[in-house]
Amino acid sequence: MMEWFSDNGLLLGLALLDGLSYAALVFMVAVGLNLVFGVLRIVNVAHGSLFAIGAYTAASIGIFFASLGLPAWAGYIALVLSALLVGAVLGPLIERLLLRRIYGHEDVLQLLVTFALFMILEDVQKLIWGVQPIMQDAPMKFLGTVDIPFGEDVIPFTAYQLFVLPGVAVATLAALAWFLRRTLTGRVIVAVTTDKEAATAMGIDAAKIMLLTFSFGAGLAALGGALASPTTSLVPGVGASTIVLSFAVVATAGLGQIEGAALTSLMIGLGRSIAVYFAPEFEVVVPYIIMVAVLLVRPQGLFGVLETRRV
Amino acid sequence: MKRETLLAIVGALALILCAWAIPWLKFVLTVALAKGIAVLGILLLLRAGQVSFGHAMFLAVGAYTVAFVAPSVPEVLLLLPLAALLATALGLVIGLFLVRYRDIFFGMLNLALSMVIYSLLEKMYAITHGTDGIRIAALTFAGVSLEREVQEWVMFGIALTLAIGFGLLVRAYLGSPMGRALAGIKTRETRLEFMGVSARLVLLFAYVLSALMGGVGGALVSMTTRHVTPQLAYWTSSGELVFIAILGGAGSALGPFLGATAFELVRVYAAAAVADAWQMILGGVLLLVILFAPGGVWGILSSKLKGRGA
Amino acid sequence: MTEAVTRRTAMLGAAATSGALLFAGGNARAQAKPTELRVGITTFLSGPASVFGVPAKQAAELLFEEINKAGGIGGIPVRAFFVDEAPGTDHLVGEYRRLVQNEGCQIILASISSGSCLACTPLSDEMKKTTLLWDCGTQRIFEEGPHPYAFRTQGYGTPEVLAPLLYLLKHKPDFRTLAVINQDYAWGRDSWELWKAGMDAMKPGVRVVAEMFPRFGATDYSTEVTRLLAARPDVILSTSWGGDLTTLIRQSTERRLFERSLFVMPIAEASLPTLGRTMPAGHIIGARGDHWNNHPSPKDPARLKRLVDSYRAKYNEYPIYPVHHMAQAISAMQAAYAKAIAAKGAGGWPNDLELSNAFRGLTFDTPTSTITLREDGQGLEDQIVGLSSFNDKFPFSVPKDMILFPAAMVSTPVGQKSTDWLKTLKPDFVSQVPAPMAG
Amino acid sequence: MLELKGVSVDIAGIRVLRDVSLRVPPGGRVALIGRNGAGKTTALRTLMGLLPTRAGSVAIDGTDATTVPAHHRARLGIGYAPEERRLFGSFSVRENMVLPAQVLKLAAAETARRLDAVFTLLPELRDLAPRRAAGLSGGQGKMVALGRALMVGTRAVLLDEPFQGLAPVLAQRYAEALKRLHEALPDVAILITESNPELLRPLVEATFVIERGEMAPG
Amino acid sequence: MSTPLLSAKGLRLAFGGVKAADGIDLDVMAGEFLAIIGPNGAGKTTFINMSTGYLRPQAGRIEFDGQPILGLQPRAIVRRGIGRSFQLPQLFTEHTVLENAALAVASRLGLWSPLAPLLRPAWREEAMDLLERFGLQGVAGSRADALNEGARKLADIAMAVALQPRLLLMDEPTSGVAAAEKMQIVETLVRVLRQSGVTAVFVEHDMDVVARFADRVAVWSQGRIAALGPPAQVLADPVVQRDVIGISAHA
Repeated sequence: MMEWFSDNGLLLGLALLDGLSYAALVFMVAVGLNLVFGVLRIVNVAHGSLFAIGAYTAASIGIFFASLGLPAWAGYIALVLSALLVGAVLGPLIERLLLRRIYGHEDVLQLLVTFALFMILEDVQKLIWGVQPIMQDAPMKFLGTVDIPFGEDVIPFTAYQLFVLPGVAVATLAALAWFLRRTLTGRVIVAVTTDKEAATAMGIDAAKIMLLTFSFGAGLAALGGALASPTTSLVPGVGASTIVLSFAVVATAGLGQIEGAALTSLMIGLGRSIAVYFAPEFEVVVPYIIMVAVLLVRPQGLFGVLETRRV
Repeated sequence: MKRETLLAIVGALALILCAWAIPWLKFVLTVALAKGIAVLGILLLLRAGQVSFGHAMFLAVGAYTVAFVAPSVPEVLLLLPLAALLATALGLVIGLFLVRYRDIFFGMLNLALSMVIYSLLEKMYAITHGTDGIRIAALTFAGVSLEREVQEWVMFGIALTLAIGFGLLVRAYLGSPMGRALAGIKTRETRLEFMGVSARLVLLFAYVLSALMGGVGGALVSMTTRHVTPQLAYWTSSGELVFIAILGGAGSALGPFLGATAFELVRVYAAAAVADAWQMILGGVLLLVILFAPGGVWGILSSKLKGRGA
Repeated sequence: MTEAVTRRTAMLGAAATSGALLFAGGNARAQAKPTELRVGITTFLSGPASVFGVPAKQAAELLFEEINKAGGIGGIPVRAFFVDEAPGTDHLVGEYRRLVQNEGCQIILASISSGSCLACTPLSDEMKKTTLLWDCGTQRIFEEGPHPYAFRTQGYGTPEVLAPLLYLLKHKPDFRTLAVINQDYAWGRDSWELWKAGMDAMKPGVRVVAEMFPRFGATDYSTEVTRLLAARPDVILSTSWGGDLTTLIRQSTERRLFERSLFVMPIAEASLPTLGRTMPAGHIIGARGDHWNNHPSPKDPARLKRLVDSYRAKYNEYPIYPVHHMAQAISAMQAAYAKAIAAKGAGGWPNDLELSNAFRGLTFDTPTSTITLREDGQGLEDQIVGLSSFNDKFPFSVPKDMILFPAAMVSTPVGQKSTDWLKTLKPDFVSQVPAPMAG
Repeated sequence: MLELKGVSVDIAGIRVLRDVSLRVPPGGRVALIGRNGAGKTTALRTLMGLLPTRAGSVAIDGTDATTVPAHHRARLGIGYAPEERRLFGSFSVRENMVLPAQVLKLAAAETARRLDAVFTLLPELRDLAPRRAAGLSGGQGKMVALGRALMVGTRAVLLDEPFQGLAPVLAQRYAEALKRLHEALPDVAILITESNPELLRPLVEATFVIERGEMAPG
Repeated sequence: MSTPLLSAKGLRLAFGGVKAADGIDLDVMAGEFLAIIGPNGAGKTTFINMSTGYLRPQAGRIEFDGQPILGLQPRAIVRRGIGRSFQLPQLFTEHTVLENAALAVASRLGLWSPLAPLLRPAWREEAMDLLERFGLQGVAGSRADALNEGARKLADIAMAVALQPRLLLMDEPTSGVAAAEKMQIVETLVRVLRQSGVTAVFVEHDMDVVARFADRVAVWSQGRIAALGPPAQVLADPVVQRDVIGISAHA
């Protein structure tokens, strides 16, 4: 055991760094999904599409900015702008036109409505952005790389991956926790989550809160996509693979649990990168194994509250 | 009940007629019937209020059983029961764990396990040929190797027979004490326990039965398409099965077959009409059905028949 | 564009077809000249592989338009029926049947993915329908059994991997360690198996320090890049393509992996326009053929220029190799029909058997060279490999120091399996590699 | 103060209220009696705007409020304590009570004043204030729900079956609190539902009886 | 008297700081009707939940007919002959009342037959017979969620009785029932139970019901049994009157 560590300890350290940035990206997508599920009780399959659209929009805006001759740091504005756009336009549109009609329906119908939306958005995306990979990595390049010592060697990591991704994730987590616990709007969201009708009776406009939450969740998905966009090239289908992963996070975390989503993302991120180093065959199944293992021990998810059945 | 029987007979005849008149539709309809059998399993679980968002894994197990065993035993009449047996065994193992969970956890765990199976099929390249999948050579039926045209008819016939058989089985099951208890899980699970009945066991039985039908459906699909790929187990395939269940309507054992036929036809014609936006059309159809005809095709047909009868 | 098919017309069409079949007795019937030549084309129109599929579809539309403007094939117009490969094989084999039995397609151009090809080719045997494998690369097709109605109008995995390997052995003969990072699917696995067989035969003792097969369609390679940075291999092989490859290259460039190791990327060509100036120079790149934009001595420079220019004019992007592969399949189709019609005499029209016979041994021109279809159906396409570099003419990387590998040299002989043949290669095989092309 | 005029309501396509009329005068104490399923809760939810009417009108303070959205009714000074106490379990008792005042954007001083008034009326809530609502017993929960309703209910409070499931001793205490409430705040109208008419007789001035969704002679 | 049918000794269970059971000792004799009264939160339902395996006490033991039943699953306890009804009736809301009853019959006679219909003649007959005894034959074809509260309570108890228990634990069988119907429901109930020879324990808030129908009364207070005895004696106890019944405003 000790021998294994002295042989592989340094590699393990690198794996941790990689895992952290991956976890950050996973968290950014999963947290929005989790929030939406908490308030609307809808598993939004189209969340992956919102992620993809956020990424594409960010890249398009970034490319547009670059064509205007704006400096490289403007790329960051593009990222935020994309999240705002998706959150403020697409989110309300979907909630108003579609989701609002099916609140309170059977779970399976709600799930399928978003599945249908997912199918539609996949094609819409293709019609708008085409099929050739789109890349806009100015924000990543702008910050350059950081050399991490590795024995006698050094390993360059991008500063974007090392600082921006985990930084934004941690900031999002902290801001969300603060928002939900300390602000009135946050507490109102929690109230609607707990009991929509009781909340309405005390003067809360539940419909508005649901619209707000969904748009916010959509914005978070888009922000996740926007953050991922500088490191990757965008092709059709990026949404489909993202969404299953975030499902796993949500179920493992405990429904509606923000901190749970953070911890689960961390477990998945680290688990995956360790797998890539030492057992690459298992890389893809790591998130699901973690999920099954967690639910075996805690059937309500990591941070989930066991709902007691009244008799 | 009468309406259902009538509709079933008319439907079966219509299928045979279509398959005879339009040769290539025979293939599509065989696949539809096969998927319908698998969707019957989804229907069972829906009756218990549970959505399996990973049921395609049983389809894949059935299909890959055929793919692996066919080179040594290319006999339809042996492969079908074998596929059913293995899917049932997997259903039992997974089910023992899964029936402890409800609602979203049940759905997501099914999804996770199907993704594990998908990943294994994709990763174990040496055995499964990864995403390329495995080609299944021509099979024999009762020891006789058949011409392509005859083989297609035989597969269609088997699928239709099994569809009717499983349809009747599921109908009887849903009306039986176990089936009614299954529906009780949706509304009042605690009562089951206090009647001295293990709700988990009731659900497990349904789950295993649904796995069996998934396996049979998968085996039929593979024998018809004669090529299997891990895509069969991907989450979107599972989503399709749930889609079909709702499209057909969960009100009757006929629903899955109505749904599967409608689904395959819409998909095929949408793909023919707009090859690069067929997904959008399918999504649109799904939305329309949920928003305006939540009873699915069965709901529309049965209310029409009722209106006519009255 | 295909027209919307209503259910009724489909039914009528099918009824008519099946009726005709009953009377005419299938394949051997005398074939009347149809009013149009219907061509079924399967390609990726959605999903990650649509980066290849859509340009190919665009190429087919462009070329069919040109052909019809020039009077069609054998005097009748051609019409394409496109089918999306993305929904999966079970759907595709149904679509293949629809194309043949319902749409009445007389020839099928099948498939990008190996899985699709492996599923469609046996169907071509059963349905006796001539099928051109226009883009898939798997060596298994013709090495595992005969397919009398199937022809591949381009090269395949073995030459496409062997040529870059030979280029590497010539360019950097002293490398000692190698890592591979391929997509986890058939092509990624098969190409590595081919490479490894060839490398072990011609340069034994190379140490493989990492074998990585990230998920197909992966969006993040930072972990893999870290591992490659730590392992410091002399050479990194990647046969990845599409979004996967551009992501890998970008993440690797940013973290200076390209400065530590020499990359060999046998199908980099399709990603180069997307990468633009960010593609590092001096690495080995291939194009699954010889159709580079800066081919120094194409056989028909005017035709190459016309294809590139009209494609650019219509779609506002440079053609990538799937465009050329589609063009090759269409060229082959034109040549075979011409040959078959000539054999029948005036007014005749070939039936399925006669059409497929016309393809066997066919030689047809491409803008850059000629391709001959061997007796097993495999086409012999030359391979050009070079080092990535930049010039003023293109806004993206193009090869320099190009070596043209004649198809016959790098293709497995008929009747042998590629991995077995590659194992028989000797280190001195490298000495047969031609000198770089001038220009 | 509150009035239903010929109101009909459907739930899931089934008519649950038929031509129901009911009047609560300002400061009045009114009981709505009926067995389970008769439509009591539906009547209250209709008054709160939580269900749409099919026919008839709802008036608050003499003006038509049929189409006033549910969340605006709290603003009109109407508090509501649903049958199941439906507290926000993750909040403390104090937070449960303060939230409606915050939602109405009341000034901090006004919120504090109301809270204090409620504590004076229901002294046991003062001790419960820091406890998490999820941990309360049934009787305590009902008290908190009443207190929460009173935080916004400056004109009227609607109490849905407050005595349901309460042991006699607790029911007694709850009834006393209601008496104190009426004495301290005589302007606040009270509408209580109950299945047992005997229980409320000493507390109310008027009684309406509802049977199968229709008003019956009380 | 003979040996007790149900015997609980030293049951203890606390949720957080709240002691729901703080040393409960209780013997239920065969054939008797035992009423449990006490304020909300005193632990009455907890006692039923512990006796039926839904909750597990932290200390103590429970014997049924001389056999320990602690640690058994609820369904195993049901099989041994302890039935229960619920404060909120637990019916299969999407099934008809007849199906509900038939399912209960089936669960006694053979649920695990996946092909024969639930409403086979013998079972249908027994279920109808059961409903008739409870006066529910008129609503046999209605969906369970369409019943009024009184009928629901009866149906709930009928399902427990269908299992032919020797001991029936009823949690507030009359709560939520309109006052006018209350006595009638209890009378029906008592008649059926007496006919079937079922021993009954029931939680009840209505002292009239307790006084009329209970053989013995157990008074619960803060997880303990404060008093136990014949109704006339217990209900007259001034301490019980003050703490449990209250100064009656509505008796």
